Amino acid sequence: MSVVYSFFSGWVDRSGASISSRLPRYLMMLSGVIALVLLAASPARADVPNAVPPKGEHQGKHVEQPIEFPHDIHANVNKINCMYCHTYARRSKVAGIPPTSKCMGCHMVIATDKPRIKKLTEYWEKREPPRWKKVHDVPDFVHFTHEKHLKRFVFDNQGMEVDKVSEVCAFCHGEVKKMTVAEKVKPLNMGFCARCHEANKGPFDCWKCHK
Amino acid sequence: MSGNNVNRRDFLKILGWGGVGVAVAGCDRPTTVTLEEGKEEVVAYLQPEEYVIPGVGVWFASTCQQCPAGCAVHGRVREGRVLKMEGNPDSPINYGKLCQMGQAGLQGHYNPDRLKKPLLRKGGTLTEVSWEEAMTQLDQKVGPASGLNGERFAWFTGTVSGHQSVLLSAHLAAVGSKNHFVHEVINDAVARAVNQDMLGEAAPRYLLDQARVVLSFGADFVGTGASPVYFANTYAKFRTATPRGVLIQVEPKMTLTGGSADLWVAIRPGTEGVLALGIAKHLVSQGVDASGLPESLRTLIAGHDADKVSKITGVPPDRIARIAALLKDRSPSLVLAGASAEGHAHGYQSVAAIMLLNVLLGNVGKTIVPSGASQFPQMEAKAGNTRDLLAFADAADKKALDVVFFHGANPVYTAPAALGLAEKIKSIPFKVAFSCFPDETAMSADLVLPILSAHEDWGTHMGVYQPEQKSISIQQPLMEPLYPDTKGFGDLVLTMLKARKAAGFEGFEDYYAYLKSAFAALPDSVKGDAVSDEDFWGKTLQKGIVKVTTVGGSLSAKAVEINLPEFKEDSARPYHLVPSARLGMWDGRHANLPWLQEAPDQISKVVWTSWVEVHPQTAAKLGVKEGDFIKVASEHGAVEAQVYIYKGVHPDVIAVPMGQGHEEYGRYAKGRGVNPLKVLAPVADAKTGELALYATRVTAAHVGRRELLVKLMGNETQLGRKMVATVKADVFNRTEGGKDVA
Amino acid sequence: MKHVSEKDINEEIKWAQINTDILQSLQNPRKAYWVAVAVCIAMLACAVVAEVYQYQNGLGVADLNRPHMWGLYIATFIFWIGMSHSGTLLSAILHIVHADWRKPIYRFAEAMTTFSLMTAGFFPMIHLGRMWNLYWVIPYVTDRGIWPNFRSPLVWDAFAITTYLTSSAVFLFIGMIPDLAICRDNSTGWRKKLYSVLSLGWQGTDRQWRNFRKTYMLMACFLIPLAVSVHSIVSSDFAMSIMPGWHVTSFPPYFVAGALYSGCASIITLFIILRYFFRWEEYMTMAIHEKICKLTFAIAMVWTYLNLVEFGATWYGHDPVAKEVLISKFVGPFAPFFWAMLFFGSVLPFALAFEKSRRNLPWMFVVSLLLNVGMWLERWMIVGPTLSHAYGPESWNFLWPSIVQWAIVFGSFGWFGLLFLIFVKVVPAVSMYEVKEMVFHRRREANPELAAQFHRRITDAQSVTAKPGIEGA
Amino acid sequence: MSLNNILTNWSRYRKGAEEGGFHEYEHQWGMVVDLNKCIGCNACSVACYAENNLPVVGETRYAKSQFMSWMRIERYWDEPDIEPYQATPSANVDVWIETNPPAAKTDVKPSMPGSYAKGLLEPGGQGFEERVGVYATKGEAQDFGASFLPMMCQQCHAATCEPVCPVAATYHTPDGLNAQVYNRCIGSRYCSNNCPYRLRYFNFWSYYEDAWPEPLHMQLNPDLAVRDKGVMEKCTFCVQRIRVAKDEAKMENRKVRDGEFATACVQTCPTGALVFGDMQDPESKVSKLWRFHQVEQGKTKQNKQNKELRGYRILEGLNTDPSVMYLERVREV
Repeated sequence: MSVVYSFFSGWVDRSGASISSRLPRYLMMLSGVIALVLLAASPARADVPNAVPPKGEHQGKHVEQPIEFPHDIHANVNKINCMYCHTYARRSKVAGIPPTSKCMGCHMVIATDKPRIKKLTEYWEKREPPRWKKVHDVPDFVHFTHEKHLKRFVFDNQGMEVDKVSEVCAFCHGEVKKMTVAEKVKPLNMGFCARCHEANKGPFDCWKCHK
Repeated sequence: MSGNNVNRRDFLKILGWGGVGVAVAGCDRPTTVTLEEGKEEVVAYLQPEEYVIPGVGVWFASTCQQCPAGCAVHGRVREGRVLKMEGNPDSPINYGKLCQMGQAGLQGHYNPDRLKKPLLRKGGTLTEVSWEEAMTQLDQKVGPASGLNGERFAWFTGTVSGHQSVLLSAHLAAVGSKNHFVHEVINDAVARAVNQDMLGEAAPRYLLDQARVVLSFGADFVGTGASPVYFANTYAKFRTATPRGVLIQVEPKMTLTGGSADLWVAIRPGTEGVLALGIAKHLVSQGVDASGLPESLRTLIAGHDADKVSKITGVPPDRIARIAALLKDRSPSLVLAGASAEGHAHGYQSVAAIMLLNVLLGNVGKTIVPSGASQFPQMEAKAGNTRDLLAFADAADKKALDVVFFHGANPVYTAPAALGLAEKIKSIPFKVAFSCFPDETAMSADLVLPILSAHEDWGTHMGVYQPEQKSISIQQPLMEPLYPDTKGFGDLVLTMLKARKAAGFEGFEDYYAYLKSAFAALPDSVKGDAVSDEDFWGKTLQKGIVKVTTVGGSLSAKAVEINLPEFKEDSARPYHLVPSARLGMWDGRHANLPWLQEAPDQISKVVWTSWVEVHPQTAAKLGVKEGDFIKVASEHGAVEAQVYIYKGVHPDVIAVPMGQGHEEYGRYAKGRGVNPLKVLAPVADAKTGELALYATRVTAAHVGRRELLVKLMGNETQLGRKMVATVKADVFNRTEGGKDVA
Repeated sequence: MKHVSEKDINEEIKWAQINTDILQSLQNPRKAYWVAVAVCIAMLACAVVAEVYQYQNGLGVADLNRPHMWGLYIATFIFWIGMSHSGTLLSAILHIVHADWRKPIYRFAEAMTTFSLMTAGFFPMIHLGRMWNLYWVIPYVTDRGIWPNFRSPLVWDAFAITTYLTSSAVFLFIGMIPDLAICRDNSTGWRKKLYSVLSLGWQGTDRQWRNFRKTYMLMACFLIPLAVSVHSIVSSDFAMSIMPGWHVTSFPPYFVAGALYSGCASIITLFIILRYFFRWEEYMTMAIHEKICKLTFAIAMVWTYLNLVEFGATWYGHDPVAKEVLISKFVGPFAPFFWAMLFFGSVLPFALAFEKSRRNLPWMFVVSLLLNVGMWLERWMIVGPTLSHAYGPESWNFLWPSIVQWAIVFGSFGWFGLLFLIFVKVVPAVSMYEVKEMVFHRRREANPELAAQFHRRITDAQSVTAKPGIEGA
Repeated sequence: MSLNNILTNWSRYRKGAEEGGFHEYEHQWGMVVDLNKCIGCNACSVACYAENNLPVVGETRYAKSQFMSWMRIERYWDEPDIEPYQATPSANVDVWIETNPPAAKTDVKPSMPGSYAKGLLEPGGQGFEERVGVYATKGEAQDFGASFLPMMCQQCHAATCEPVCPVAATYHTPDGLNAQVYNRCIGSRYCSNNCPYRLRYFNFWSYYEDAWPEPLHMQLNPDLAVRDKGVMEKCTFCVQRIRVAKDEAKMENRKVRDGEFATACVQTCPTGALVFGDMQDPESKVSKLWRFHQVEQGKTKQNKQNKELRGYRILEGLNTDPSVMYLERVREV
């Protein structure tokens, strides 16, 4: 099997690729030089086995959320697994926002004096969940399922330990553990998906993703 | 699924609009959905159940309220919205299937024209008021303090069953009234009467799948019968049995069932009884034993020789012979009577003559078996009829009513104009409508109370037609109420009962609590393996139905006297009007559902409007082509609609479908098509007092206008394309008989 | 009769005379011209309004429906593509067969080719449901890695038409260079600038002439197969489908014949117009008119023959559905248009067969227009009936095209007219140098020793002066 | 990539056609429609509206035949193509005298010009006479009831719609379905022209703008998109349900079980006339039925051992190779 490095797809297995799939990449080698500059700026390859992280950047903007949720404290400092809160990711196509009860599960006792937690407690006592703003979104004619992607990159992935799941999330969501509220730092457009599917031998049937 | 109501309700809350907005594929223009960060809201649950997963639909059991059949359904709920209806596989009535009306129940629930606030008539016009005002009004007029005379109070409803029915009777008792008018246009009341007299049971079970030949006199059992989905399934069994069952349909206008008949016979309306006797004569002459019958009947039968019958009915002699032969050879057989046989002044006699064939052929006990009663008679369906409509009109005429409560019926629409019901109702001092929609009756009421839709409310139901395994099916909310200012019907009745201090209803804070306790009170025989009441309740909500045991039930065939009148032509009004009912529009209650408006009529394939079915011969006589507007006039009024020409009607018949011609009832129904019921002559069946729907004579005339008749089929024939290929039944029996292929 | 011996062109004519006669067509326009321009713009405006309306509301406003997914847009598209074949026929085909009577009339014919292609090009876009995505039919590199479907005749169309448009435009331009030089030398002001740029510094040197002729011949040879293939490909939009009445083997030649037919008919139209307005009786002589009419008649007969072939093949063929479609053409909802097409296409051409009517120019003008109407109807009769009476009886239907469709079709003629009007005022509509060649040849035939003189002058290297090639230019 | 996909699937189809097997497909969704059971009640059609976000177009647009019912039930008035039991009048004698006895329709005959003769160009443009049809008034069609025909996309394996799409918006999936990718479609409408069944529907308008007034739009199924104007659409065999079922199966590392799910029309059909399943699974109901009726895919003409079996595919002679098998209507005559 011939593994080649491409500016646009990272390390890829050429043996499978056909003319039509190779042609654009060849032609885009021309603009590869410019791409090099971008790549230099892009974060280092995440250490997920049997996976080529997708390339592509997006200048996200900061979103005002009802509560400025600090992902960094939870995921980075306290090393809480992403799937602990976003528990639906492995069971559904949507990762889901954790129910308020889950937050309160800890914050009944932890850091109850902090202003953000006070705000949260208010919501809880009002019995109404906070109305979060959506940050990551794909068009509604696109069918993306977290479930399957986690299966491929985490649960069915040889030598991948579940604690490192944040690395996989980072493929599309960026280094959330370094942010407070999430920001969109990947383009999440078709090219982004297609290149990753190509590099990781994902399905290429249009109807897999389009509905 | 647990019975914890609070959390379940919580789940039924509508989540953030993520994914709800109209997402347009390949949207090149801004739509309601944006990809930009922070533009859409997404809301998590507060404290969800384990089974609740966003993006994954959950199915809840409930009951379809689109027609009296009471099919059990599953509703798919996602992000707090009910998205799709499917049949409940556990139900012995519809075993996981559903008809188009059941599918379209959703559009009743989400209908843009639903009533959102109570309406009170102030100075002649209905104006929105608060619930407080509405309830005080109700209390003043009907409350304990109102000094209302119970005799002068009445409920006017459609078919009711289950605990709803229990509550209603309780309320009537509390008020001290006996006036409960139960009205359905599409009913089998006459047949019930005949069965009661001939077989000793009003609604026996018909074993369609046991019969090898079915002779149906206008019984549209797969269309507008007592339980369309149930009979559709038994029909499939009947067709795939060995030898394959034969269906003969005798009617003046081809119904949906007639469309699938092996032999469809057009008959002159009102002569069904004569044909039945003619067939009987033929059978007897073929050696069928008629000794069981009383002398009078035997002479009556003997008097109907083929030629005479043929002359009266318009059915050629050899066809009568053919029918008789099939009935005799393919035993067991089943003979059914339907609307077109019932709907005449002598309907009872015709149906009796038809049922006589069953007696003669010994079908009673074979294909017609006792149904018996369920162990909860008080919960069984009170089948509607048209006798009550006439009775109500009469009472209103006599000024015998002060207060009327309407629910689930729309008499102002369904009553013939000749009854003058609209005006008579106006004369009633206080009229209250419990309704979801601004239908004609609601709009003519003094107080309109907006109730929850069938998908938001609690309830229990029993279908009018109960198969061998009788069952109560539960109706539970599939969604939190769309509009805060709507209340459950059960809750309202319960409130009134509590106001009346009715015994046994004090403790319950709402209908839900009442139902729950009622289920707890059920005997253990129906509770099955449930360990506790809570557990039973949970299981019930999960399964959606409770199977109950049958008690009693026996049939004893005894003949009744039959005296059919002479068939009379009416030279002034040469044509018979057939107000045909159709699966979909039903009696017009579904005219506000766009899906059903756009679903073509099964036979004529016309959409969105009314049409007049005319035989080509008649059309030639009248000089009309398809699309011509034709005026159909009885002595009580006239309707104008477009002509649809086909041979599925008797040349003497002008058929106009029910369902359209609403004056109110929302944007999809209002001012669309015509309502044939309006022009009916107020003739009643002599014996049962049922309104004779098919007894109206009309004239027809071309009015000169012509428009395109909006319908599906471009060319109505296959042009030899072998789109629908056909084989003979004996080939079918030979190749597939007795084989269960899949 | 005298006109039997009449000449294609009067070889006595002075070359300077030729220049003045032709170049006067570039003089400032008269009122009639501006009126014509206004009319064309008005027509175009209708189309633009209709199109904007359709763009905003969707194709529903065109009263297209389920069986009739295609309508007048496609029909008119084919019509204009067909129109474009005339120029190629005259300039290329007749060029390589050395039919020099074409010389005075091929220039505007070629312009017609280019302009009708420019008109035709609009219709696929107008016809698309989401025209803003038209570029998806072009294979271009994208990181999404999706490509057009190369099996689809519509993609072939895209290639064929763009190729044909470019090459015919180039051909037109190359053929104009010497004349542009003449214009350059005879004009002032902005025209001078314009022509200097366009004429690419043409000096008429021997070398230039030699290269010029080579290029011209090459382009001609390249263009002929292209022209034939283009309409064959357009015909494959139908012939490649499975629909009765479309799935016909004889479609490619049928389409090409129809194309040449409509092309020639419109040449007659424009011939008469130009001859009348620019007083070019000297150049667009009756003799040439005769020839082009005869040619048209011949093509008309070929087209008629191919029609009969199609009917016969269908009638005696074993496809009952195709037969039904044929019957529906004869007696169905489209019957009036179908018979009109047959009359205009097969009967009316006999007016060209008789000298008397041939020589009646006003009458010919009308006839040629009617021939084109017939050809347009032919295209509609290809698209329409098949759709309304195909396999599924359920979908049988007849829907009259809405005003929007008619407006856009109508406007396309305005657009074409506008382009042509501009053309005749910017470029000499008659090729001066070729007319001179023609005259030269005729003179030689008439008067050998005079010819000999000329021959000497041209081939004698010494005497090549600053203004060689064409005297008096 | 889509081009890849088209090419590979095309070659697969070819191979399949020659070797009589589609072994390279993941699945082979197919359907059986038993016209012996079908009563033409329209439940399937409405279920389709509910499941697939089909817009209600309203009367005027319906009149122009711009409606969008992916699942439609066609109804024909023909005497069946078999010898009737007796040539007898039904309505009354004089009707009979003026019309001929029903003739057996054995081979395909071209329709008579008469059907077009009258009224075809009247205001409104619709051929009124033709709609009634000369055929309908010939013979005693109604004696045999109507002929109902549920028509959903036949998911052909030699689909005529696929090769003609300029942008490959419709192509053959590894499931053996004709995919229609809405947001790739540019609306050239060639596919619909080339579909002999006329089962592709075009968004002539932005139906969604007025098809779902508040709060009707809350019923919209989030599992598939709502189509904008200028996009072609058609029955997908409820691909969103297929997708869910396959995802579940994949998560449990198994194949999709037969009867685990069904399309909306099949699930609701009151008589069970419709059967849906994977034809690659030899134990599935569908493949059993196809086997029993000796109908094979990849064939233009079926050569059955038992000619009497009911299975047939509509317009099979066109070699579209549909995945939907119809079982002939049965009549006692």
